[in-house]
Amino acid sequence: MQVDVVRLQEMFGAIAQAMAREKERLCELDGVIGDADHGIAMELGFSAAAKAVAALDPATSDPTAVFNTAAKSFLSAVGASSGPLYATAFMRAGAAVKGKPSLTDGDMIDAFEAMAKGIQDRGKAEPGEKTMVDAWAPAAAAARSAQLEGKPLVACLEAALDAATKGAEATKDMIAAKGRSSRLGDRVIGHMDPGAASAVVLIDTIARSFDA
Amino acid sequence: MQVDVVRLQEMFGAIAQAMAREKERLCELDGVIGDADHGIAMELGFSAAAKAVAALDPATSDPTAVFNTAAKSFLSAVGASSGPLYATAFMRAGAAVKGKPSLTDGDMIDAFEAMAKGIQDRGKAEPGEKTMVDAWAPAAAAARSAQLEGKPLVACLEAALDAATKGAEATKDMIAAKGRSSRLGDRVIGHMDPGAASAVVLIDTIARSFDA
Amino acid sequence: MKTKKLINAGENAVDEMLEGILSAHPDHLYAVDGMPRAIVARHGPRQGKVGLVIGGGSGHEPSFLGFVGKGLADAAAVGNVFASPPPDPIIACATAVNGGAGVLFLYGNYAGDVMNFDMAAEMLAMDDLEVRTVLSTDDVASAPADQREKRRGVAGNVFIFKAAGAACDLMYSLDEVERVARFANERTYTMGVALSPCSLPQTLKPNFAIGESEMEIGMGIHGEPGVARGELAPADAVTDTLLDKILEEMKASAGDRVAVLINSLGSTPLMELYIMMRRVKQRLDQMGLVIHTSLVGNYCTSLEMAGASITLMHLDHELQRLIDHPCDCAMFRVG
Amino acid sequence: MKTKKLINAGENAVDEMLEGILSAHPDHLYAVDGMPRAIVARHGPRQGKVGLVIGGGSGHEPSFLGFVGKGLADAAAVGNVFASPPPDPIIACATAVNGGAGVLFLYGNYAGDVMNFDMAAEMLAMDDLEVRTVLSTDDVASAPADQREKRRGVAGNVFIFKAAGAACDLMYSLDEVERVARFANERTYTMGVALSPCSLPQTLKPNFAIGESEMEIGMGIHGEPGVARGELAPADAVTDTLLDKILEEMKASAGDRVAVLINSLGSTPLMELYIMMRRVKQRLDQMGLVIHTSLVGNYCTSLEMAGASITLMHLDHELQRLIDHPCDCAMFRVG
Ligand SMILES: Nc1ncnc2c1ncn2[C@@H]1O[C@H](COP(=O)(O)OP(=O)(O)O)[C@@H](O)[C@H]1O
Ligand SMILES: Nc1ncnc2c1ncn2[C@@H]1O[C@H](COP(=O)(O)OP(=O)(O)O)[C@@H](O)[C@H]1O
Ligand SMILES: [Mg+2]
Ligand SMILES: [Mg+2]
Ligand SMILES: [Mg+2]
Ligand SMILES: [Mg+2]
Repeated sequence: MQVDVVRLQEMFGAIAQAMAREKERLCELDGVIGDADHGIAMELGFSAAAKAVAALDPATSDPTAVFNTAAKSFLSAVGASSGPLYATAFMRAGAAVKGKPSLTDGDMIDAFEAMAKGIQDRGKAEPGEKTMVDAWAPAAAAARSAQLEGKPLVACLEAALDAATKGAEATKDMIAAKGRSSRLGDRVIGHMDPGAASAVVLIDTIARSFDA
Repeated sequence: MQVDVVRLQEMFGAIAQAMAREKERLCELDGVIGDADHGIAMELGFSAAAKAVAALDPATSDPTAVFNTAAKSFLSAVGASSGPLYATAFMRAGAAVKGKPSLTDGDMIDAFEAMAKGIQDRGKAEPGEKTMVDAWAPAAAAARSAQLEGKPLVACLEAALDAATKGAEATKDMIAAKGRSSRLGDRVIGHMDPGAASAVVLIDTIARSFDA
Repeated sequence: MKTKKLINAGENAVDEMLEGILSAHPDHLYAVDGMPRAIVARHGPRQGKVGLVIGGGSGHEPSFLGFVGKGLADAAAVGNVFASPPPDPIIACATAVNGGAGVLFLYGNYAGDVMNFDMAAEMLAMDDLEVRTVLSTDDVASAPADQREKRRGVAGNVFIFKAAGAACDLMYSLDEVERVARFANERTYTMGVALSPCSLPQTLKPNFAIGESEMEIGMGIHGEPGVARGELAPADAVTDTLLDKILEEMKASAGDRVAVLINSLGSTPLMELYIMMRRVKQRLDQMGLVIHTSLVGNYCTSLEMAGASITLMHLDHELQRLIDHPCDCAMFRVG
Repeated sequence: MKTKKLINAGENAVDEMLEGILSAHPDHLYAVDGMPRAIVARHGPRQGKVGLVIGGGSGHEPSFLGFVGKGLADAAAVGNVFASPPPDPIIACATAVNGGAGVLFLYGNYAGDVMNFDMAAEMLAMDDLEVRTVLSTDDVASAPADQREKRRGVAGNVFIFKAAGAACDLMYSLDEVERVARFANERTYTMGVALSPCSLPQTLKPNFAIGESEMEIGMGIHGEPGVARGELAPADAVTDTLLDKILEEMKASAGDRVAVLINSLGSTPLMELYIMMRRVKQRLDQMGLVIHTSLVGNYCTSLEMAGASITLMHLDHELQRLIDHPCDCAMFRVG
């Protein structure tokens, strides 16, 4: 599969729609252990990103431009924790595919892995600290190993989704060490991290967006 | 019947108890058309009055001293609308029976009438303006005419109670012209004036307190 | 279900609050000896100056005692929650601030306050202390324009007190202070909206009931019902409703200056007040009116009631000068 | 059931609020051209002076932009409700207040704020603007004493900002301003209690659930759960619980001076705050501590949340001087 600018534009559009659908649930999750706004941030960020990305001319833009535009518009619209985390993710994705007019399956996995790495660099969270890293880190690893096994993009992303879902589920049993919920001790046990939950939504939407 | 200082002390004690019992209902009535505190004011005022009056030595005090003490302590504890109205009522009652060591039925009716007059002088309300005057004015008139018919004190007070009850009931149909509810126009229709309602409680308790 | 409050016994709330106020502001305020409900400015009252005594029920903080200080009121008599103070503390205030030039009683027009302040004035007259009384009647929702004298005094008090206090500080005579106070009141217009009730500390029960999506236009600061109840509207629409009525009465012309107060009734946060302020500015700009000064925040509250009021004072040169005159109170400062 | 608010569209609430703030306080504040979320003091920033930039999410008004003005912060970057501002307005603030002596970023310790301010600092470093960062961590309920660096910054910000802003105004060097800010933070202790939630303008739903007669001790200013939930207690008992923890850490001796802040989280009225103030005074008197200054009111709120926090700053000669130093902000003044 070759992923071009138009497909990436569609992908950001699909993510924005998914976040709008999931906004309430993400706010509720954040209400339990944080400040109840994670759904607002994700919806706001991705609707800004989708809009900015859609305004790019596919004839004169490359995938890096799409990712950089998404990074900047997401960050400016949101701030919060999600802003720098996803902005860094997209900037890294853009850097990973620099100079390419369209992306192969391998390029896409490079970009995906760069996103996970960017989130971890920016937030300095390790797996097990009850953050979105607990979805992103296993997802990136699963996508990479599926790709090394020679699987096509969609299968790789499905493996990533599966790993992210398990990772997000596992945050229920964790005590938080980063972010707003890190001061709650064992009062957070039993509750899923909202950032991990939104990562699942995001990866799910990416996977579906190439499933056609 | 001769009403002496001890009986007046008992009367104020009984009124304080009655207001404590009726506090909630009076607050609720005031909540509908005023500021929801009339029960608080009446309870506070009469408990202060009963306490101050009880501290008087019956051997060295006369009924006027009882009424004056009640006036001052009620006023200091309460302020509000009820404070000046009832303080003036008691001062006038005290003045009406000045110099008498104990009170005949006629003296008591004089005192009762002076109270109603005092309330009207202080508040400058006319009957029909949806205030406590709508209970007090007919009550005083009924007590006086029963007394002129030669009825004993308790019968006079029962006639007063009957008139006060009807007067209070009639406030439901009135538009208010004095007090907090006077700006509500016809939105107060259907609701009894709290000051009229507490006047009924007071007159009822006075009547009962001599019914033995 | 009882309203949650950080209080001890409800019946002690007012006195404990006053203790706390004196603890926090010992340089600004003291209570008259043996009369804890008579709160006097440490600086301000002086020989030859008209004494300004304000007051009313508690529960409206920072009204009224927050406006006691040099350049504003000289003393405040403090009542129970939503209840006029009795004559005793009023008399104590007047006596404490008497500088030989007379005393002005300036307070909101409520039957209870009028009766208690009048009783106090009658008793002071027996001691040859000259007392004048001016009632504030700025709440345009509380009676028709042709019955202005029946209207309630609400948040506009802040500007009316301010003008009168400045006049006192500038050593105006009692006649002149009275004239200024009446004029300031005439030029001040307030209207409010309430969204949810408050609870008295003694009952911990909401003082009125209102539907889940309703607002009450023109509600008084003690929860007295207003002029109309309707579905909650957007902030701009609510602001327009309040402003329309105020502007209709104010009859200002382009170029005129106004002082603006956007007041929270208690729990409505600054975010909402400033959203209203934005709309007020748009509307006044359209009319060519100049905002000379603006106050936004908690000035005349009803405990934790939700809602807000808008006040405009229509300035002339004199009022402008008096509003700008410095004052230094525990809870309010200018200059 | 939706929480009633006087707003227009929820997603416009912050920008409309800012418009209202600039309408009300044009003499104090302006927004950087094309960057409405970067709010700068009209007076204050100047050549040779360290620039002080504060900021954080909205919904805490008068924090943070109410503390922008001569003698205090030079600028505030404004985020969405309960969300850190992105780097853009932070960069715009820093650029606007740069007087050639460096810039201090001073804000509460939250992951989101740290990431956004750090990104801004990295970008500014590329332009050779020297930026230092100090995080406030005054909330004693949010981590054990040996992990002070993990604690949140809450209402104590007011004193910490005040000290740092005064140091800037006194033309301290960047090194010295940083030292003062760190020291002010070390000496400032806050703990709060929440009684009821608030609702974000975009959702109009309570941000947490709490029982009808419960309180949450140590809750954060975004509704982050605290250290313990229990039955609501009388004000004196609640005050004691908060103070005990603060005093245990503060280690003050008789004769020491403190600055006191009793802060409302939003809808808790002055009456309740002053009742708490009374108890604070009793307790500090017992220990022989001297209240040098006290602030009581809405300083760091969470929209209309009910509850309050107590802050003590343990003064020394330098902090005392800095706290007393004059400042003139739109929503806060000293001197
Ligand atoms: N340091 C971090 N590293 C990775 N993820 C983090 C970090 N801090 C917070 N997060 C994530 O951010 C989510 C919260 O995001 P959001 O609610 O949008 O921001 P805020 O905390 O500013 O309100 C958390 O659930 C967590 O997954
Ligand atoms: N001018 C007046 N004359 C007679 N009664 C009055 C007058 N004003 C008010 N009242 C009475 O006072 C009652 C309210 O008393 P209360 O609630 O104790 O005082 P407040 O109005 O100060 O809250 C009203 O119901 C009415 O009966
Ligand atoms: Mg959040
Ligand atoms: Mg009443
Ligand atoms: Mg009352
Ligand atoms: Mg947030």
